[in-house]
Amino acid sequence: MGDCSFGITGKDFVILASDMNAGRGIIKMKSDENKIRALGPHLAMAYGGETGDTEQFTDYVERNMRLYHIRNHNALLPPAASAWIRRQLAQSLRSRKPYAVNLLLGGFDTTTSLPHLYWIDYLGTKADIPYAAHGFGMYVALSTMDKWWFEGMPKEKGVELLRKCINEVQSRIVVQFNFNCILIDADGVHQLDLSASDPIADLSRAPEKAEVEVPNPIIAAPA
Amino acid sequence: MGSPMEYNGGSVVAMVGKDCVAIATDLRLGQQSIGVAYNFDKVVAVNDKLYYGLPGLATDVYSLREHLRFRVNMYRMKEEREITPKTFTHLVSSSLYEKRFGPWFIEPVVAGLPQPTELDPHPKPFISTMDTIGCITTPKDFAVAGTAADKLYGAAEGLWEPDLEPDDLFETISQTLLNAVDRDCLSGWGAIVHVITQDKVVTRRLRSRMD
Amino acid sequence: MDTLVRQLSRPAVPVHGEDDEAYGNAAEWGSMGGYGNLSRTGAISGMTVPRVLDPISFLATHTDNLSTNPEAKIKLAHGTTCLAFKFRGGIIVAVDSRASAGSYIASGTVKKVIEINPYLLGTMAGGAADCQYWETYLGIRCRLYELRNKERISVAAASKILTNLVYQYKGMGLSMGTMIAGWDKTGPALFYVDSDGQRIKGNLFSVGSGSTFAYGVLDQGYSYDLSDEEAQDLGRRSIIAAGHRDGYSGNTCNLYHVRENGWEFIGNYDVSQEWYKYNEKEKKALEHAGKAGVQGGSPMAVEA
Amino acid sequence: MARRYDSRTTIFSPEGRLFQVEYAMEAISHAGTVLAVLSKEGIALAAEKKVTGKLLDLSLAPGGQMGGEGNQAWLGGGGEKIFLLNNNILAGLAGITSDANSLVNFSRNAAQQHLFTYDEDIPVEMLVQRLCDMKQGYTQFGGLRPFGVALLYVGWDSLHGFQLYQSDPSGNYSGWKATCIGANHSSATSLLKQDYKDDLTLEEARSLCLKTMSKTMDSTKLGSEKLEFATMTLDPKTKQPLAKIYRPNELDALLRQLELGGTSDDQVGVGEATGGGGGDEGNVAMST
Amino acid sequence: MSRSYDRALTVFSPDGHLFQVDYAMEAVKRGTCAVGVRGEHCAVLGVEKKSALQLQDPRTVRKVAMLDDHVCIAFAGLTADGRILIDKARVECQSYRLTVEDPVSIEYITKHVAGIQQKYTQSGGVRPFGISTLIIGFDPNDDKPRLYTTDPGGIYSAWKACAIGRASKTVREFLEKNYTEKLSNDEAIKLTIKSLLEVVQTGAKNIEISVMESFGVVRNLEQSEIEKIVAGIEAEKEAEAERKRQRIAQTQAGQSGMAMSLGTSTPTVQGGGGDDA
Repeated sequence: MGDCSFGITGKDFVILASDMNAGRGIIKMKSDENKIRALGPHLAMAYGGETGDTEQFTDYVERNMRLYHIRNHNALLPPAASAWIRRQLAQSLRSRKPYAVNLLLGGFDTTTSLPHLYWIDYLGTKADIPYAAHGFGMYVALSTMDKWWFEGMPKEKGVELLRKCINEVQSRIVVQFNFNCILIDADGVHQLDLSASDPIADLSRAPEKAEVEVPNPIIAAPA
Repeated sequence: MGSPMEYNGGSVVAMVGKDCVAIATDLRLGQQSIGVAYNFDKVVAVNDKLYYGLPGLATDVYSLREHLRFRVNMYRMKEEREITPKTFTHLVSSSLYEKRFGPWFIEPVVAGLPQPTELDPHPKPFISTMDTIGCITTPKDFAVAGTAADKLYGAAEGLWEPDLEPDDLFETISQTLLNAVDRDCLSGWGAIVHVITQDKVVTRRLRSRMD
Repeated sequence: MDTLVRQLSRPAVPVHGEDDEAYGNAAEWGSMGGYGNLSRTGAISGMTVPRVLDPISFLATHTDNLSTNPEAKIKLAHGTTCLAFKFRGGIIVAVDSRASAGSYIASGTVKKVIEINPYLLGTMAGGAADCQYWETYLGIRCRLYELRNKERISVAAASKILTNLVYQYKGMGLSMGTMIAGWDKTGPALFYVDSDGQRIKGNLFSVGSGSTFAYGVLDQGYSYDLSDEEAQDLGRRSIIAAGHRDGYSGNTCNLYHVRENGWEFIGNYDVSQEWYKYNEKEKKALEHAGKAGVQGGSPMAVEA
Repeated sequence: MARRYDSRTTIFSPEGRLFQVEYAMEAISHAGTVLAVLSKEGIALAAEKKVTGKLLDLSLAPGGQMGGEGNQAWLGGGGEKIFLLNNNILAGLAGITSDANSLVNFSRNAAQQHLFTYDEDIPVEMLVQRLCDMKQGYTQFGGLRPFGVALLYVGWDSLHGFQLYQSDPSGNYSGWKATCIGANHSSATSLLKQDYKDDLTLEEARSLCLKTMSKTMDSTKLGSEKLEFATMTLDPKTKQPLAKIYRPNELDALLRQLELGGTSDDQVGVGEATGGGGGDEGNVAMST
Repeated sequence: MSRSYDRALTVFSPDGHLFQVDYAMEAVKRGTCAVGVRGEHCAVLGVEKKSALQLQDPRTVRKVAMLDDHVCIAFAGLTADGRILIDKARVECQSYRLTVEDPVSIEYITKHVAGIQQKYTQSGGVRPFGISTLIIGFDPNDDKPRLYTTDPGGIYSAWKACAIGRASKTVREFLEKNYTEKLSNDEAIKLTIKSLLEVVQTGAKNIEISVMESFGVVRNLEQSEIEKIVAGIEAEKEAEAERKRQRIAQTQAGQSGMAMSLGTSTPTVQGGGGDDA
């Protein structure tokens, strides 16, 4: 699969990055396709895999997460969301037409203030790990993260590590990638502009130019 | 893709001692040759007298574990008592056979101490293992499964002896697992050992090879 | 009749019948000939090739060259990580030592650096026998070259010889991805040669199933101006990284440093032990640099 | 005329009322009182057992070996009025016992379904809602009568911490700080209103709960043969919810401590203090 | 007797009435009052909230619910029925998005809700939903606020302003008198509160207001905001009453000895206002 995505957790955030290629076979039809979907105010996933399956599955997940949120006034917390998504894939695996979708699920648990990252593949395998990669990223950048990731990273270091990983993919993988990147923290899902010299500073400045569509928080009864 | 039984790697071993049982697992979760996580505990507690391990395809490990948890919880609520190792083995077995024509890619290993009862004040420690569709074997010495199964057989055959005390059993099962997974590309990356006795469970994390 | 067909449809390799074997034409004399059982093309005359019309496709069905054909009788273990890079202080060559057969770790103490001569190192990836045989043979050829030309063979020439040798057998299931590192009149030189006949000159290579992981550390830590210690450490760290992530690499790391007066064996390091050491040291250093408070146990933390 | 509309549950009366539902609520107001008090540190839940006969063998009845903490609470089972629905949720029921059993089964199943799908304990309100949706169905679909049960749910989840809910046969539910269902609920509620403070400790909540109970119940002295009691707290070590259904001897000890009575062991022959206590063989408890 | 399972409960009476539907409407009338008002650029929902009992957890008292990012619903009638119906509508909203990507239009979801309600007036063995709903929202890519109601019979209709539940007739009449086109947001909110005050004697603490200002932009008014508006309304009424008193006094002075009945009535919150004008 010609995808590549990364996930990095830090002290109080999780970063997701995904390549932006879309196409058929050897043809690249688009190099600015967003392959990260916000699933809630503090939850998003970077996905890749069989074209068609990816969109269908992601829509399905997104709508179900939204339904849960609207029905129960609270969005699913990342651990529960990961369990649900994993089960969908595991069930689909033994169906007539399985979804071939790999994903990284990143989220921020507002009840514990902890970031979460889940590596989930099309079989329904789930790994709860502090940093992860899918596709080409698995091959060349896992070791990069092994070496430079550390517990309780601040945001700047997280971005620095992501840049290392992207640099590694761009220099070692034959396919040319552009990357789309988000960061989730206590305030929600933010777009990260990696072309900026200091994406973290931009974060606080312009959160509204998010390329990912964040569902509106639903109104709650006044306390 | 190769065999589903070897896709994610991982191994489990259980051993019988004197009034105690032990069960141990490695912690690797791989995607074929690539290691993905080293916190993948394949052994789960049903209660403080009964543990089971599920080596095999990781997606099925999760699914089966959740399925069994559901069944055991319902059993506990309806019966108002804990499930016995033997009953649990049959529960696992029938759960596996339910998928006879599209099996879970898992070979479970069960280890537990039955509660003493009036009729049987000194029950024997219990271990069992199954194939992917639920054929039960209840060995008197040790049970192994996973990608390092053949290596585990060799090591266990050489190290195990009857009536080991809890501490010796811990040593034996640890050495068996560590030495076996050191010869297996797809298992390793840390290990956890549980030694179950009537009054407590001792759980230790082993420092093992990380390559 | 047979001979006629054989000559007409002659594959790239001279095909010897069993009869010919005993007699290898020892007296043949050509630009390169006359050395032992060498043929004019550089192929070895004792080497038998299946006596079928098309040995290439015949072998393809019996040799699991790319680990894609589980039915094949001849299986080649591919689990390996080798790397080599040039820097200011010469060339670092580092390899792991695991040999696997399927998922079984057949050996953890394989020497994957072949000391061709005091100035040349070759690394082993792919079929162990292929690498061992052809690189040893390369050693013979280099020594002969030295005797004849009264000077050390250049790394370029040595690697070219190897390429030519294996190219003769292209498609027949040879499997090797090797790096030839050495020092000659031009200074340090590094070549990558594989069984497809590809030969590339370069500054930094990594080969084998774990190579991608090695690259991940190597690329991000590499600079031409590294000190000797830094370079050795980078080589070692990269092998540890690969040994950690790749199931088919690991056990120990053998580290060599090639300098002007030949190579030096730096040491043999246990991958697992080094991993624990690095992990502790690096994470601490990074945390310190990041000035971030650490709370709670990481899910990846390993207790003693 | 009115009988035309109250015999079948799923029919509106001309005034737009559902008589069967109202009658079901009526049934509950005769049932044993159930009362709960919420505090920041946990919730106390007490339920009255109506003692009617003397020869019933409680050791064989469900809950005969009742009581326990955490996982033990499952094994001991509930009593007749207080049940564990999930690790993080306890319920006290007032109304028809057989209906209550069926609701307990339903909610336990629903909680396990949630655990199965989401790998987390079901949030308290969601379970309440799940159950109430079912109850509502029994007021709308033909041939069914409403459940003659009202419930108090006490539970904990990571979203809203400790919570206390009440639901009635119509399928309505609401959240409370302290509330009461069953006989004398209105007088109990006004007592609670007087004495409840927002910053209660668990200790105070327990005492408020039992004291109000003692004032509400007809009998002068409380004892484990007339009362069931449970708390929901957080395990100080794991910070996970910890349900505790009091064993008869534990409850008696607590009552004595609060000077609200407390049957001593020899009086009812509760038996040895270990192993969850024996049955109260001298008494018969039947909830209505 | 067993036949009663599969027999429709809602059947025509000889004079053509569906009694169960009529009676369900009675249930609605027993419910709390809800008001919807469409301004020029906003839609407002106001509901009467039973005063939260002292020991009740206010979080669990919800009268206005979201169906989707851009659809709000309020209902009057049996609360449990409302919860079920809302849940069905929420599933449809997400399901619709999943199949056609677009969000539902307000009319579509109203029609869907009404359709469910209708089904329960005709299917075997079920009673109708004992609720009426008010649905507000904005259609995707549109800036026109929408307001619909549905009733237990499954009838739906679009409104400029409408009320359901307890004393809805009074409130509707009030709205008919006081509604003007092109209400600004503040005016619409004020009108909503004013009309609710027709039935809610206890003032701001029993009123809940939700305003949707554009697609997906919803907010609940804080209690303090409502209080301020209520205070404003009271002040106006007071002023109005004062003027009236003066007028009456003048009249009295002018026509001394006559029309004492008017003079004695002290204006109350409910009775006052422009009604008499």
